[in-house]
Amino acid sequence: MSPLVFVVLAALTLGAAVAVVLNRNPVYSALALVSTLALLSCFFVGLEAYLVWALQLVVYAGAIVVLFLFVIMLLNVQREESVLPAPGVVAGVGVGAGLLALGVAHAVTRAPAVAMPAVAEGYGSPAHLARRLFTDYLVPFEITSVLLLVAIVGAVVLGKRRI
Amino acid sequence: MVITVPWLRWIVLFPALGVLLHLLAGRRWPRLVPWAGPGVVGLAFAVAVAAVVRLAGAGDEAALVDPIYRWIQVGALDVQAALRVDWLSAIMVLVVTGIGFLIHVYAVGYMHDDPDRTRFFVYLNLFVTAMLVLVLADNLLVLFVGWEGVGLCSYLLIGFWYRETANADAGKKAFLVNRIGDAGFLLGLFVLVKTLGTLEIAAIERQAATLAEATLGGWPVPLVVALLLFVGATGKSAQIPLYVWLPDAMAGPTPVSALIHAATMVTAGVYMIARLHAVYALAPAALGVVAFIGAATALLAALIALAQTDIKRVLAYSTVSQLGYMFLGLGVGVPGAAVFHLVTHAFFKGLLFLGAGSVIHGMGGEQDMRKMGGLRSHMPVTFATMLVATLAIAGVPPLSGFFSKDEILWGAFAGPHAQPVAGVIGYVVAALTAFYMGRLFILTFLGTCRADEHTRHHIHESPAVMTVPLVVLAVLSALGGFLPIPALAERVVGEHHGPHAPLGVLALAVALAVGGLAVAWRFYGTGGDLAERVARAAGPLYALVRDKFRIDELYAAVVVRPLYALADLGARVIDPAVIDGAADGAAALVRRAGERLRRMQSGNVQHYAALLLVGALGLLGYVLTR
Amino acid sequence: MVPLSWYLVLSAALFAIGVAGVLLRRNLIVVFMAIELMLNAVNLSFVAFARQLGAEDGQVIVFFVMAVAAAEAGVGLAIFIQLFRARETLQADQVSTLRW
Amino acid sequence: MSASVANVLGGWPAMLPSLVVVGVALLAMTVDLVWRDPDADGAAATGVVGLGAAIVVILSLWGSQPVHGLAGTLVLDRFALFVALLVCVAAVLSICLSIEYVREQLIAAGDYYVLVLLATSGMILMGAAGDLVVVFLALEVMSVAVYVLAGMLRGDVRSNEAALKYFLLGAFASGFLLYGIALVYGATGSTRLDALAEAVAKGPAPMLLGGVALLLVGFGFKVALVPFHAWTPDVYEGAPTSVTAFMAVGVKAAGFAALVRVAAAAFEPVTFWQPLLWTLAVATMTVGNACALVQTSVKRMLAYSSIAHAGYALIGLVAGTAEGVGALLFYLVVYTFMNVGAFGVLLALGRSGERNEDLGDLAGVGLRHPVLGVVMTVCMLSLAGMPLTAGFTGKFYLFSAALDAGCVWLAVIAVLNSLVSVAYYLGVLIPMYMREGTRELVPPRARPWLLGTIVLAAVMTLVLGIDPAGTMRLAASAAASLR
Amino acid sequence: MLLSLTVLTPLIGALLLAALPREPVAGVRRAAFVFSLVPLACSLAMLGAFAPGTADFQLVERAEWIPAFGIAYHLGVDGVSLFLVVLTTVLTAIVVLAGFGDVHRHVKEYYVLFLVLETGMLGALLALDVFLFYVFWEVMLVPMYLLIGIWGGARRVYATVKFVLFTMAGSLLMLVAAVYLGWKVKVATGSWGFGYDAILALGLSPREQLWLFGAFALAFAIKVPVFPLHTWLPDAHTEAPTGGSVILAGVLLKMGTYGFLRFAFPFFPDATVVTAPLFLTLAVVGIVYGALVAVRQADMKRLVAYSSVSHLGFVMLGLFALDHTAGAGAVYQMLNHGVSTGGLFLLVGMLYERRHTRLLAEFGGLWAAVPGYAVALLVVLLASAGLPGLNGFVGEFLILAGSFQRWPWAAAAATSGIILGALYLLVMYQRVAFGPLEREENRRLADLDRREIAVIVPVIALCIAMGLFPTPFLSRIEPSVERMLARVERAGTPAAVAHLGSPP
Repeated sequence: MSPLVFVVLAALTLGAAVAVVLNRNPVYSALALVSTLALLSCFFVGLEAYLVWALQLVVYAGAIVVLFLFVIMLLNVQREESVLPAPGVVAGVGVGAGLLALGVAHAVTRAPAVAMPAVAEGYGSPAHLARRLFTDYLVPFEITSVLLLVAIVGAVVLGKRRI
Repeated sequence: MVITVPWLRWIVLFPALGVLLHLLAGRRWPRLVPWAGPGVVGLAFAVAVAAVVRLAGAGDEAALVDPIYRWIQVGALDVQAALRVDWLSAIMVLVVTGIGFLIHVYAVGYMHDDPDRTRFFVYLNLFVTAMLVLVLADNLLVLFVGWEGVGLCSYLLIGFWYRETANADAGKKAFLVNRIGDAGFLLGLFVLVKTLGTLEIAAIERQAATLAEATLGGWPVPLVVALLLFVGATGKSAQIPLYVWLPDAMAGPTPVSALIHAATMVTAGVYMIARLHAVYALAPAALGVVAFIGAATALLAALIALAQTDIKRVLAYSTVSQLGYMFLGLGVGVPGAAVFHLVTHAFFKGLLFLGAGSVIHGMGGEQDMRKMGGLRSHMPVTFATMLVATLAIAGVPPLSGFFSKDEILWGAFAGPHAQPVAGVIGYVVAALTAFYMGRLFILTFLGTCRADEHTRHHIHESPAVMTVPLVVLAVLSALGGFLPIPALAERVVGEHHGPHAPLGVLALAVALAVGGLAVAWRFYGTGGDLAERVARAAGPLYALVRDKFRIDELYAAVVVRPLYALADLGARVIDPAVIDGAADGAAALVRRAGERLRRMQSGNVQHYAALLLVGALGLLGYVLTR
Repeated sequence: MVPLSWYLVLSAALFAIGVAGVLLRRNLIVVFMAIELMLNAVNLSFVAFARQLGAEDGQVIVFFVMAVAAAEAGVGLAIFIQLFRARETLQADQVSTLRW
Repeated sequence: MSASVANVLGGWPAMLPSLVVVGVALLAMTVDLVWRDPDADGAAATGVVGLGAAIVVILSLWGSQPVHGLAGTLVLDRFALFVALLVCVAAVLSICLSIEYVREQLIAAGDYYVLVLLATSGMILMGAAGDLVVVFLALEVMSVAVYVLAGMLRGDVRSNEAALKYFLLGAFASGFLLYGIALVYGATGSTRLDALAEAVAKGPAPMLLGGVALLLVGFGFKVALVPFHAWTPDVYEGAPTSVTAFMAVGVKAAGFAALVRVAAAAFEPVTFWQPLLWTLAVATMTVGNACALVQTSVKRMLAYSSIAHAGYALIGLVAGTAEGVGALLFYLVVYTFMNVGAFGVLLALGRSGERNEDLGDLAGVGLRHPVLGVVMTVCMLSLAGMPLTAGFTGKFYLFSAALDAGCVWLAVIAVLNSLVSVAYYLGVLIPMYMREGTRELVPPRARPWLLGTIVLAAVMTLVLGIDPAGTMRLAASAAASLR
Repeated sequence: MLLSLTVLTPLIGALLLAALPREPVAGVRRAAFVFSLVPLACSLAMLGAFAPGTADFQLVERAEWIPAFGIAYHLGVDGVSLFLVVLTTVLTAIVVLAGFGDVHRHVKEYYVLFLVLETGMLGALLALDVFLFYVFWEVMLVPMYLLIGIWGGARRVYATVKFVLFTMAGSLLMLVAAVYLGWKVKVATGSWGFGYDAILALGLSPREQLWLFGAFALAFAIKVPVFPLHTWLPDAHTEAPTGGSVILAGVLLKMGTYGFLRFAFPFFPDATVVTAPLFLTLAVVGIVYGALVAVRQADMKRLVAYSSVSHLGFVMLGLFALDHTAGAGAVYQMLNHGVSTGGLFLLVGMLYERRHTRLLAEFGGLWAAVPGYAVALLVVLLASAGLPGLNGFVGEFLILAGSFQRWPWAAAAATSGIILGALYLLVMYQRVAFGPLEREENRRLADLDRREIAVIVPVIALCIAMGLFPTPFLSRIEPSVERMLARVERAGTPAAVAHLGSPP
């Protein structure tokens, strides 16, 4: 990915992210979120993570955000009277979040900026990923199944009207 | 030579058993009390006489000792509860048990109708027990047991008629003032323990040399000890500045006044100093203090006595005054004379009090001399015995007071530590004594009766059980001057053979006594209003004397009220406000911090998230800047 | 080629925007969206690191993160629905019965 | 680099405890489906029996050699077993505590027990994790289950609010945790804890340190360290009391287990981390105690007190020694029993549909219901750290570790905090014993499970206070297995 | 075995009592009394088995408790603790008997707590392991907290919370210090240890000594209580039920002074020597201050409570004089105070049972109504005031005479306390017993009944016996006191003191 493309994409991504936060209407926020996720997936392509790219679009942007939209619609949530709290609070949060970003950025950029090395053949391919997933990451994978079970039980328990 | 005599303890035990007997059986068999009360004292007297006989047979320097048991032993301090009879304590023990017995007998009559008679005899027996411990003690700590014990009994007996708050107050005052003295006494003991490691009187005498050299914080120990012990003596024997309790102590029943506040307890200080003459001999300066305090007390009390109208109060101040004489004697180095006066004073002052009691008894409780008069005809025995006593105390020869007083006064000029100024005061006091005693006697017995009709009707002579002791004491008061007391006492307290008083001096003393009585007669016996005129002429001075120089008020202002103010400061300010304030304040601080922190818990989930962010920033900041 | 650090800085910025969104927005669903933003920012870091290291672990982890996100979304949205049923609101600042 | 599936599975026993518990959860779910009993006692019974079996399994593994199985993602050492044992016991106690409560509150009973069991499996995995991803996922399993549990009183807005707050903040904190994992991954090239330890040994790198700091945020949230504690009082107060008990004992223990695992790998050198942990510990215990002091709701007070106790427990990590970790583990055990007892008494005070958690609701209970009184007294004394109760031996162990590590002032601050805590713990006894109360209670005998559980908790609190030596030995050997 | 029996029989009694039914109350009371007699018998057997003339710990028992920390169940008795143990068992039995009259609510619980309390007190007195001591020390606290809080007066909650917080404020720091000592043993020997001898064998630097002494001393000073840490005492005493007050004054306060002598002095001799002037000053201030404030109290219990402050000031003076005459006197005075102040509280309690007030203003002239009571009150008051021939005097005299050896000014100032002591006690006595009997309620008062006589006669007998025959006590106390002070005396050399000034 060339620097120019990166910068443009990054700007768009950040803009979309800010739109998620600043948009008055939750539906628009959700749409901005979809945009952000989609834009992010472009970086995954740039990083040669094709499977992740696909999943990002399908699972994340597709399934999860749709779930959001669904709930928003279901609950018919009104738009907020004002998007943001008092300017002082906003400034404070801005400073805090900025400091966080700066701090993390400071930490991660202290390492010498070397160009990314070339990767082996098949990097990011489903086969490779699957192999890792079922060997080194077998336990996490299994735990994920438990997690999803918990989520199902939980969502059912909380969601259903009568026991 | 010290002889072990294991039965000496019975002198103390008999009265103690009396206490127990009265406590246990007094309520069930009240008729036992009038017999047992004096009886046990009589038994003690008998044992004491036996002891004296034994002592007399053992040579001049001998002493009888009864080592009963080891009381306290810690480290080097070893306190034996032992009794010791030498000639000094022998004299005292005879006085205590002998006069004690007479007064017990008298009390049987005096307290005949009192519902609390049993309690009275419990106290009285207890007093005799304690007093005997005091005089027989071989060890200063044991002596102190008796010393405080008599104080306690004094407290109880003064407040015997406890329903009157004033009586209870007087008892309390007596105990507290005595305690002040006792604190001094204790300090003296501590110094002795520190210096010598013992409180055994004989051992202290043996180690006099060590004592003489010792210093405490730069002060010679003998001086310190002598003065501290003297503080104790001023309390017990009612000397300046601690005499104030004794006049109030007259609130007790009259036999008590006679026994405790005239004959025995109040002389404990005199006895103690005589007992420790070896220590005082090492501190001439202390002796000087003793002499002057004694003289000053004698004068002050005599002056106050001039203007009192309560018959017992006059006698009380007279007692204070006479005790002053004794201290004067001790101070000028004639302890034998002091002890002599102690004994004769016990006779005639005991008699005076008992006589006064008889008068009060006869007058139905009246104590104001202004409402008496002309009792001679109603109470002949009392009148006669009181006359003897008055002449004795006034110093009219050849009655006992003449001899003992003279020895002291002459000692002031010719004694080993002569204090002529004090001696002069002594002579002045002698004249004053004759005057106020004459006044008392005249107002009470002579002239016409000033009591109201009802009282006058009931005036009667006391029963034999009361008058017989009066007569016995009158005989003693009259003839006591011929007892060889000084010689006997000096076997213990060290001989003093100064020249006898020259005839001129004796004549002066007699003249002062007779003169005092004569002036009293002129004032009160001739029916004129001279007394009132003199009083009016003296004006405020008279009021000051009548109000006892306002010493009580002075003490209240200088000691009592500041003390209570301090106590209030503690009770109302320091404890609740300062200390608890600090503790509660700390608690409140934590609480307030909790309240403040709790307000951070606003309930808004985003605030919590913000807090979390702050924490994350803090952690990041820490790790990235370290 | 863009160096790793660019991705990481972008990731940090995204994360910060997400954090800001969590703190600022009143609508709880949007708040939750902001949390999704944070997760995605982290995902970017994972993938970038994976690329830098030449190993796929980072990508595998992203799968797990997605699963977690899905699980959380399921439960979280159920909680929101319950909340809305009870209170007729999804405003963060109106849910403060429990406090102090 | 990548191993074959067969190789990976060679270390399967490392999964055994959690597998058993997951299996029990599934069995319970099945039982609940088959046996259509609204009270779902079948599920509860399955849970209790199954957890009992899990405990047997755990104990049988105690003597075996440590297993680093499944490509190093799971570790079966004594530490893991100890944590597994602890959370299983906590889960059993929580279930027994809940039986009558669940029945009375008309909670979806089968799901309740299933979620407790699934959360327990997550907790076991947290203690056994050898990889940060496992830590993260296990933590999510536990958390998601507990979010739901917190909101299970469906008609109760407070329960819902608790679930909401816990969920939102939990997800938020998970983001930080995940970011921390990402940075650690970036710095070390792996998410394995042993790789992390190796990287740390090489010297401090900013990215690594930043990552560990963010990890600490995530764990700090779970164990409720100040300033990541703010959710605790609200969630504890709002959640169903039986769930609060489970959170207090289980979630906290598992959070600490994971924290200790990570700390063992990452907190080197000790001198670098000690001031930070010191500050966290002091802030946590102080804020917790100060706030607890001014509460009038016993439940909320216990919530703040759980914050304070997290501060005490952290002392074990501040010490940075095996002894300290042993003390921490022992303290977690102690804390489990005394908290179960305390929350159990609150449950016993409750009647269906009423919240009976204020100090005033305790009036006169101590003398009218001596069993409740004695249990509450024992638990409060233990929480306050009075001798002959477990709380005292636990604190003693912690203080000894702190002094051994030279942290004298930390111990002093901790005891000053204890003094504050004495005020409110013993304050609970004031209404219980020193005021008259007339409120009718459900007689404790009517709830045999609850009664039995709290009595057991009180007895254990006393046993651990009087004869702690055996459990201390277990904790010490568990701590020793970490390095 | 004997010591364990003494310590544990009350606890066993408490458990048995707890298992008994609540009703009939009379049966519960009788059972409690019997249970209180068992430890009394054990302690008397211990007294018989005690060999006088040696300073060592006797009848020692030891068993491992928490081996990982070298903590042992280690009991032993010496002259310092011997009579305090007997005092505890005697007072508990008396208090149980006294409780027949004034405890009518929750009788069973009352006695259960008392017996538990007794175990705590006995254990603290006999423990030779610092950890064990601390355990028993705290065990005392809880029953007393409840005793005051449940059976106390109107302000009982305030009083009992204050009591607990004050006490805990000190004792928690002592815990840290104790753990530090255990750790020092580990540093020195390789394994943790809290044994008495092991800690004595430590070579603590002077600076450490000062800190540790400070922690121990704070705990003990609050318990004593030393001015200005005493304000919990009047409240606790006033609000506590009679039995609580008796035990509080009779035994609990002694735990502080006992702790100084048993632990603080021998463990930290240099620090003891250095801080002695401070504590002497506080002791003297306490003597005078307590007595003065007592004078102004309107409530009898409060008055007696402040008198305790004053009396315990004497004990502190005796201890910090660091002289074995004074030390023996101090230990003796602990016993005396236990007997006489315990007796005072019993008597005040008897009055309270009858009139439900303790205000001095409500009384007066009681001698006429209840002469037996008045006599008993007089004797006990006088014992408390230190009248020679009664017990208080021996202790006070030894303390003052002993402390005068080295600290004449302190002793002299303290002597003023005996004047003030007489003042407040006589004020109290006068207001109660003397004066006119005006109030109708007071006129109808019943004199002591048989049970009350059985309660108070042992107290009076002890007052007299201990006043007249102190030697059997002192001969057992003194060698042990000497042993406790021996290290301090060695430390008191100028070289050691100079050494203390230097940095560690």
